[in-house]
Amino acid sequence: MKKMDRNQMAARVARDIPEGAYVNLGIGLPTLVANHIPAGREVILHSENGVLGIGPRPAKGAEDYDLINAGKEPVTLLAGGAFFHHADSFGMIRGRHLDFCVLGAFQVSVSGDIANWHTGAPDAIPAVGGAMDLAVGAKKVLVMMEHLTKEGTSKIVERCSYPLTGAACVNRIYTDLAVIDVRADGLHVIDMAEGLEFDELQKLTGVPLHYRETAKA
Amino acid sequence: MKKMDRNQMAARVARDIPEGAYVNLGIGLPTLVANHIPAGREVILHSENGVLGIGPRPAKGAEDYDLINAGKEPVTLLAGGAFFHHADSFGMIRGRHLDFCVLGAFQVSVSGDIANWHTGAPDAIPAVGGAMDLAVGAKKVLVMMEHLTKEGTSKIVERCSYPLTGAACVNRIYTDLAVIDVRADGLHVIDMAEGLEFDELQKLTGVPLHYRETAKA
Amino acid sequence: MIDKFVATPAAALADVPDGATILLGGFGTAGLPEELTDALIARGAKGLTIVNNNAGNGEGGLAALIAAKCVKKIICSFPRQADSWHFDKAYRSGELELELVPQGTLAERIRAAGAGIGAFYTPTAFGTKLAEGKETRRIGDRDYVLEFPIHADYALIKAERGDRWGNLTYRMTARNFGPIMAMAARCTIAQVNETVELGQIDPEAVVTPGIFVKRVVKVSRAARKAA
Amino acid sequence: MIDKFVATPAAALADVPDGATILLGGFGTAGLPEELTDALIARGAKGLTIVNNNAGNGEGGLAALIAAKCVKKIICSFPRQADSWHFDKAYRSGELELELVPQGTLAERIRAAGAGIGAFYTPTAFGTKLAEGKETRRIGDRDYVLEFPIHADYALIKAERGDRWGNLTYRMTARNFGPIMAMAARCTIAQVNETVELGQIDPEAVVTPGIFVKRVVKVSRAARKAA
Repeated sequence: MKKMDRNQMAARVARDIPEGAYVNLGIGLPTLVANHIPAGREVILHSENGVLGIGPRPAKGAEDYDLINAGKEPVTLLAGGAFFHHADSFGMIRGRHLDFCVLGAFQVSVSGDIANWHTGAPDAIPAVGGAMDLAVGAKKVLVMMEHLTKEGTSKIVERCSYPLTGAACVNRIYTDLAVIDVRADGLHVIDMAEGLEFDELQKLTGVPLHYRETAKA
Repeated sequence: MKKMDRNQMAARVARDIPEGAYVNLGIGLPTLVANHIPAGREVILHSENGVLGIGPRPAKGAEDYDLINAGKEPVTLLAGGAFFHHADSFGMIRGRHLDFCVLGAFQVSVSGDIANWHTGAPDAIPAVGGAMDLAVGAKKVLVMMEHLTKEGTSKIVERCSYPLTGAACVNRIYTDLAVIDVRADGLHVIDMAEGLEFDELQKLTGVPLHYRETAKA
Repeated sequence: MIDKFVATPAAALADVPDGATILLGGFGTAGLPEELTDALIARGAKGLTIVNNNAGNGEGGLAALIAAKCVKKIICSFPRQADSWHFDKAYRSGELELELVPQGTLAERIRAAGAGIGAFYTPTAFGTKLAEGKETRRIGDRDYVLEFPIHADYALIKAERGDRWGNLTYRMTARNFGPIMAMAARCTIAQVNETVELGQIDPEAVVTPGIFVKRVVKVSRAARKAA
Repeated sequence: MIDKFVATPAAALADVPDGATILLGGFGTAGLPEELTDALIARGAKGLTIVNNNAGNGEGGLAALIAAKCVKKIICSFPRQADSWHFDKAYRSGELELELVPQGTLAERIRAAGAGIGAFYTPTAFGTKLAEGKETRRIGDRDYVLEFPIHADYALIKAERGDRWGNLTYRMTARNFGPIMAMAARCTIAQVNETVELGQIDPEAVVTPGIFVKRVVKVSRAARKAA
């Protein structure tokens, strides 16, 4: 079995984002998705700090720190892009105007709860940013994360042990092992890493998974 | 005694509006105030349909019906003016950013209640527009109205008999007979029409007035 | 390629069903999407709920929609005008329901729908007939009325310039309700005086970003003047 | 003649008292009014409550204000960053109070203050630690949390261009919190890169109308680069 690397995961997410979609990519791993949107497919990227129509990274030396994404990295603007203020930006998010957001996560539960902002450690300094708004606001919430923690336990869980970012909001999970839909009747495996058998995936995952060969996307 | 005419009333209101004030002038009589702001005194006029910096009426033939005031009359825009949408415009009003609004009224009560949107007649078609927002929102609410109804009864009353536009919000009343402040302890006459004696004014007015010669503005 | 341009007002409105709730831009005639309104009449959808600041002027636009008996209910702030005879007649005959809303509350309820706000407290109308039966609450030293969003199926608005992504600018006070109505409907259709290439609208001056707009129809000022 | 121009950041901030609540623009360093922040440190006001998206980066700006022990409380969405050491230290020592607010709720609470809204229901944070102890309400098929406005004594923001009436435009994503903070404070002070004559800002492209702005200070980009 061959785990997907970060770029393979990003490419797998990108495959599911259709032309014309408005998409917010979270900080970190989700940002990679932008690099894998097929050429010629118009997808409009939103960043919560007040911009639609984000283009590729600027060339070295051409960075302008007045034009950044939510991760505070310099970006560029495509023709057709627009700037707006924070209340309008979060109006877009909370008002369900974004087709997709892609979030990283510590844990996702079988009912679609997501935990990605706080480990709950007593001395940790919490920081939430726009994650809670994105979790409740985007029409489809996609999570991108490694399947297992460094200790080898499943990040897909019966109930999140970390503080929640949002309840019952995740629609699909992309890991380095599988693509899994969160539905009312449980988790459905849509796709698996090359060479991975369902039984093995089930063994690695903390909670029951559904799988039909024909469901493979 | 000489009643003030409409232009004298407007000039009297204009006298009280200082340089730099942001002002909304209601439909009808209050609109006249704009013509009496002394030349060289910069006062910035707001209209609730999304404009700050209204200038004089356009010349005949130069009207553009995309540039109108709340009364749907064509206006012009001064250098320094700005357009914005309705939610922002009423944010300015409700958020207490306007220094003054000048409203017409059917009745004002001793406690500063104002009635100006509905006669309460059963077959009347009600229309409120922005009056209720202005009544609660402007820092100072000025009312401009004739002192007496056509039947000769006082429009300054103990309690409004018409449906209210706003409760306890009027700061000052300008009539064709007097200028009257609404204060916590009652109504205070600030100014009277030329030749009018306080006793006569009190007789014409439905409610007790306070008056000190030295208070004359 | 994303292309929100639609050839005609009729094509843009082809899926409007009976009973739809429609936000109709404009303050009086400024910003009223007249050609879209005409197309709505031609489409013949009935039982509509219309949200507009007014309730029609003269014979065109919203007044014509009322005269054509397409409207079941109007939500507005200022129906009564010198030339609102079609509304007056339908209202007095009882065939048209009216929900009267203070103008700022109307704007804020539309904005709330667009911004995902569930309800809000406004000081406007507290202690008046228009707050009767509504929840109130004292916050700090002021009294407030609880108001709920106005969600809609369609928004029909008039803008000045539009590109194929649906970015819009407006013209002077014709902007009025356009930007907030665009946010609050499932399907926003804008008629524009001019279509431009992507990038021809300054990204600092976009008033309605394309995310809020589904369809853009060019109805040039010249064509309108000729009509 | 109305003239909101003030010669220096120090003059613009001369009346800021101890204990003031200050909205500080910016998202990270984009839009952070660095020279106004420096002047605030120089002014020496203590016990401030600062509202910003973050809690300072590196050694300048808000981080320096914290290091100078001017700040009693921070209301923000994202304090923890790789270079937020001054905040981290003050927070861990217990000398700095933190109110953590989801970013969209932070923006909406500021906007509510500016727009005269008494409170609003947002779906954000429902069912999470950040909604603990807050009023909730089910509206339609969604659950909401009741949130209150953040009013402030001052807003310090950075804009691109300003005129003597206080009209402002911004530069790209440095716009972020500027326009809503300008609405929510009793006294809004903007530092601008460029001052222009009245009328040089297109009235269609004004982002913050002057009604929201009390003072405008020019701090040109060149001067800042040289510093």
